[in-house]
Amino acid sequence: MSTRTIIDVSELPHHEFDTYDPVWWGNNFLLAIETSMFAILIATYFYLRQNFTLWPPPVAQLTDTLRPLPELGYGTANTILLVLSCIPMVLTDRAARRGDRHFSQIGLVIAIACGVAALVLRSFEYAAVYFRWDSNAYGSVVWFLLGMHMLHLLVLTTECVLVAIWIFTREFDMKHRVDIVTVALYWYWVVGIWLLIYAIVYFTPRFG
Amino acid sequence: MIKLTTTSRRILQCLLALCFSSCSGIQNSINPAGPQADSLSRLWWLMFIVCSIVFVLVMVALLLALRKRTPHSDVTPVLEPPADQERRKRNVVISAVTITVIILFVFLIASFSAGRSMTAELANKNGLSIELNGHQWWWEVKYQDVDASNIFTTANEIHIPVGVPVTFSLRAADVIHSFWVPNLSGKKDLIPGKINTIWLQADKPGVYRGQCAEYCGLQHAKMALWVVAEPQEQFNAWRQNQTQTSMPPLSDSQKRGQQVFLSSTCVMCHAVNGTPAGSNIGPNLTHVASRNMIGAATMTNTREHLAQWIRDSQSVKPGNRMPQHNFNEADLQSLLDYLQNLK
Amino acid sequence: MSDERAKQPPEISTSTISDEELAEVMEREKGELERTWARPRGLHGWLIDTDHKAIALRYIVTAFVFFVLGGIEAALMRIQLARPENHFLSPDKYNQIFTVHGTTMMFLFAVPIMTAFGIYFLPLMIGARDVAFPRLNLYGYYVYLIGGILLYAGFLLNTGPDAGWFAYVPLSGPAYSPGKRVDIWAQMITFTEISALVGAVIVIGTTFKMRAPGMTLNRLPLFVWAQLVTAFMVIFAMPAVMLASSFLASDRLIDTHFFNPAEGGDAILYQHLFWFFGHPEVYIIFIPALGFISPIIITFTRRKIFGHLALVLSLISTGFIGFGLWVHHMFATPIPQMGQSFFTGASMMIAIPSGVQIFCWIATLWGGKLNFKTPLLFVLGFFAIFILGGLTGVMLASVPLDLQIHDTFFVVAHLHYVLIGGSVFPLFGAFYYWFPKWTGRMLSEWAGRLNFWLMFIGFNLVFFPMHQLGLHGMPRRVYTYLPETGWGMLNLIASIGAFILAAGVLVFIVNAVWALRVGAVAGDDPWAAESLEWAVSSPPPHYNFHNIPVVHGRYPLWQAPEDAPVVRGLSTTKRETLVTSVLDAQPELRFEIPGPSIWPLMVALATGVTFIVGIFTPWAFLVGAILAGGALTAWFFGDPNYENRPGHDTEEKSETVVPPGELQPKEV
Amino acid sequence: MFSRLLLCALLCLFVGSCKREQRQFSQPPSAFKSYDVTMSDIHPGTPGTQQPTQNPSDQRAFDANEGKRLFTQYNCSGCHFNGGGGIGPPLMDAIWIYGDQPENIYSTIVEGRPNGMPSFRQKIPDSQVQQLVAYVRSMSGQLRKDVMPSRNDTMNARRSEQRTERKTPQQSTAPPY
Repeated sequence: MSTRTIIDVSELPHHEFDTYDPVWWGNNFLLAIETSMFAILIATYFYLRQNFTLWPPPVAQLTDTLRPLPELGYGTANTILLVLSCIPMVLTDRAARRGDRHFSQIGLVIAIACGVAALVLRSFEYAAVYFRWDSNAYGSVVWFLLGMHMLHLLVLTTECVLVAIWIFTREFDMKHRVDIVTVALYWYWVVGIWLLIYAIVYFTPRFG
Repeated sequence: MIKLTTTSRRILQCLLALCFSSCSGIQNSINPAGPQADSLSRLWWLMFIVCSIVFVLVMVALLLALRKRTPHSDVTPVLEPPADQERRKRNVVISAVTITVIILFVFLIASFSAGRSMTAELANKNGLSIELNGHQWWWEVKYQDVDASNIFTTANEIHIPVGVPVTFSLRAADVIHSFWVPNLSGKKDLIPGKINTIWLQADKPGVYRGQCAEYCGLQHAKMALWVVAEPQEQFNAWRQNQTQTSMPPLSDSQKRGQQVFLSSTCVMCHAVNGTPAGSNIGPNLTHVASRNMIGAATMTNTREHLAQWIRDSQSVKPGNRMPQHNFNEADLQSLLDYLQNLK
Repeated sequence: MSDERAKQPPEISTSTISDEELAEVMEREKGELERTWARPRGLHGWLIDTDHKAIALRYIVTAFVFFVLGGIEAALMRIQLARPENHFLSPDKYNQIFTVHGTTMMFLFAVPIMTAFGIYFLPLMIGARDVAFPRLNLYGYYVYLIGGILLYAGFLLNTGPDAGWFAYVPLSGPAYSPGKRVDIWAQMITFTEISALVGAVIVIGTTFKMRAPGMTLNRLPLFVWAQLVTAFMVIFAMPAVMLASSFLASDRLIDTHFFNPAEGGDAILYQHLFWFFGHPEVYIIFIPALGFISPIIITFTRRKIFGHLALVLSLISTGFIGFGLWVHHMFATPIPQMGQSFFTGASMMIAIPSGVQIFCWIATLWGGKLNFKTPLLFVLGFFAIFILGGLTGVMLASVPLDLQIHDTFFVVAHLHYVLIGGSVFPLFGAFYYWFPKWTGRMLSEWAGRLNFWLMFIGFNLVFFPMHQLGLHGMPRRVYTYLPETGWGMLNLIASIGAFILAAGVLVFIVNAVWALRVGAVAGDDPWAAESLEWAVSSPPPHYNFHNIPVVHGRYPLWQAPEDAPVVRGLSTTKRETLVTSVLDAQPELRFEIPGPSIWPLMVALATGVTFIVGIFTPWAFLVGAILAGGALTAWFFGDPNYENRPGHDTEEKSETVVPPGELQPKEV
Repeated sequence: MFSRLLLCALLCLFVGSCKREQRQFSQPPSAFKSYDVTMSDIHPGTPGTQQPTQNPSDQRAFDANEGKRLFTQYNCSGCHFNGGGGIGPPLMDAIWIYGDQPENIYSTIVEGRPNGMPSFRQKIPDSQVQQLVAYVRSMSGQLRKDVMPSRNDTMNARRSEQRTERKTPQQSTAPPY
């Protein structure tokens, strides 16, 4: 009688961090989509810039300055906040990996706080841009850049809240530890993209 | 085998149709009447012939591949086909790809040289320069000249002298249009907020039809124009006439016609130089009677058509910007008298 | 992948088992497995079903319905153009019809149906039990459906978009397209984009992580390669059009100035954004079709494909070059000479990979044991038509020649030769090839031949004359033409051909309906084909594979040894599938796949409300965000398998209810 | 349930779009009256034919948009500017001297008004006057939101009609200046 080998996989884990988990891949490709979206949006920013002799366009009634440059205050504050917020996130990431429930709870709460603060600061940033979205093409594209990033901040914070609720109320299982690691990755991405946008929106008009 | 006949049918049909088409047509890209169109049609024929040969060869190869039939009983999959056979195939494929690359290179060179010939030598000659402005759905033609008295505006009919390069600067008043006179050259877009340029030159006298080639809304289909290429002296005479102000009305009927024109809707959109009518929303009618067509080359410029156009242009060209007018018969007739006098 | 190497490969024990025992155990497990994977009862169950096969078939049917609708619109246009100065359609209606025709065929038919084939066959071809993210998959389908319904609801209510399928500004902009017509177009784009992107992520995730042991990248079927390349193209191309349509919508609805030259905007910007997507789009439609051709040729020549590696490489390079030639749609705009030359070069270069594939396929056909079944017939039709379309494509790549034939009927002919020849013919071949797998019944062979010849002859009658029409100076998108242009005869021929083509499609529909009722029973593998989907029953069981197979070569069924090892130990009470490593497909996880859920539908509805009501008031975005947020929360907190716990009633009732304890394969 | 929602969506769409998207290019010749062209711009108090209160163009996005085009084309903007007023009274505010109803505006355009508003009888055909009436009312947000025009492709003078909130009309007998 013919026999065949059995590869018994019943011992395999259900979840594992990073490249093991399809969720990790899914998340990364969603980020890839958003990255190419921002790349094209930034390309648009520079494309439209070609149509202006001065960028941002000068405003007649402004007396003190020729060009209404976006004010640095809130944007810079937001940048600093976001960069700092990576620290609790890294710690949460580590904690989730080694299975430290308590620590990752604290980390997530801090992260959520940072997220909310960043959202508040962002809502002031629009005012820091002299133009409205319907004033001219410059206003439109800058508002769009800030808006798209704000959307990601919002989604990110909501995601953190959901994960937090879970690990506070339900079990701290492998599945959701993987989720935390994934959220952390998303967080780093949002911050990274923001550094780029910050440099472009606030500084390219100043230098060059 | 049926495939072979269909293929050959297509080739045959294609050749016939093209040979036929290449010897007629006032709006035909392979019936060139100028240097650009000429180099283009030569490029076209080169590509067409080479591509046809390639197509036939590939089809033959395909058919030869199909000729060998095997009994359906023999279905054992071949995972290790004879090595020498595979090697022969590989060489064939590689050489086929090489040939493809070579052909593409030839095309690339040919296309560059054609492109060069279209712009280069005309760019530095100085000839006539015309500003073409696209409106929904008609063409405003401004003849530029160093001598201000020679600057004049007309619509939908461009006269050019034979053998003289003409520079068009293309603008759009509303949406994107595209200026295309196949017998003379390729097309260029008229884009709001941008200025595009194209050179034309007609070598044979004749009438060539052009048409908007970028979808521009309701009446994209009926936004055409005529290019009339004529000998220099004829052109000069025409230009001489166009620079004049409009013919004064002679008969009473014409006088009344002018009154009707000036005191009804017409005056709101149309200009007739030498009269109070100076609006440039619609075509300039100073010399409307001298044109061959009306309604952006939609109808021949006869009295009946003119009447129909004035009364109810919407039935001819639904959606165009000319409203309907219900003048009573007398007014209409005198208006027609007046307009037909605007030579 | 680096830290994957770093980690210890997980523990995998191996043992042996006799075929009889194996069969016995499987018999015992069957009922349990059936119940775990079965679709919940009733309409509710149908709405929440996440089985990739069910979803894919819905995609295919929906897309085919849109194909027929688009075809009807095409027929109406051909009637209008049959003779000069025809008054069958008003210009207003005609413009709506050709816009909706283009939009339907591109966004509602071609892209979704190609994705659908991937969703159906990827798991079956790579030996997985479902796709990576089944609920996301369901969501993608519903969003697509909403988009399609939106477009046609608008069309029927005289609100059909009328600015052409690429809606150039300023014509489509706020000043020249009053009303809501173009807004509906823009939002429809958003919907189809979302579903396409979701589909791409699913395809990549599934292909990377869910391949059966032994199916290394090197052994990946060409069908899967094609889907993979397409998915990557979608990821990088679609965001461009998503931005283009959102810019357009915001210009129209909230007065932004992206495309308003007077305020620093730019009409050309839109064209760049659109074609940066629009050209890859052509390949997004065409490359999956190439993936259909290879398996069909392999099966009906009974031999391994010639130049597997060359084919894979040319697929990939097509994917790359496809992004380098969008400007050849804009040669008539003021573009610097340098740029034009570059894009000419790129546009011609793309002919090389296509050539390589054609040659490899012909080399495979050469001396193969040919079996002229309908699928192969359609593939041969593909050769004839697509090659012609490809050659005219080379002509269009040349800047000067393009200036003559751009935006004329020559282009219409070219794009239909490439898309119908390149996609629809292989697609119909694929219908005939895989219909038995979907339904368990064969389509009629002679009806298939009739179908093919009607379509082939009809197609050439419609579109071949259009080449001449273009050269004779007939621009595209004209609702009528004057008699003196002399375009009447060729247009009449085209219109006649249109109805022959339509007859061909009709034959297919009749054939399909007939086969569903009384078609010959197919069995598991009617074509004696090589890829894994033919190893399972037709139609496949909900769980696809009882034991995940182990792959031994590029042609799994042709190369399977007698005593091929089998993978055991996946739970029969939970929806589990095997997750393997990206490169060499080593088993890594027992991944628990989420089961049916109502929330994807709810989130899709929330998305729908957001964007459709958003046409009328910006508040919709706030409301929609809240709705979607709520639904997503429920999605997140819902038990991934709440429908599949043992005892939960499903349509399957199995007699052999054995306590789960005995079912653990360890005890075997 | 899904299908029911769908039905509702369809109904909403239908209610909105039944009139909105209509593009009527030509009335049957019977619809517009034949008239003798009078040869002077002075029309001794012959009252213009009153239009029905319901102006069909008020329902049609296309007509409102055409009105917007004609507003600049016929140089209404010459006096009223972009509705802000200047030589002529502003049109984007809530104050109406001669009434805010379509027929008032119609006769304002056709008959003209004291202090500089010329009469456009015979100069502008009825259909176009109706379109102008629709547009003039849209400037102060009197039309349905989904009918009013969106921003134009020129310099950004003010927010588009569809984004101006509806003003409640107040009669004013005060002469403009």
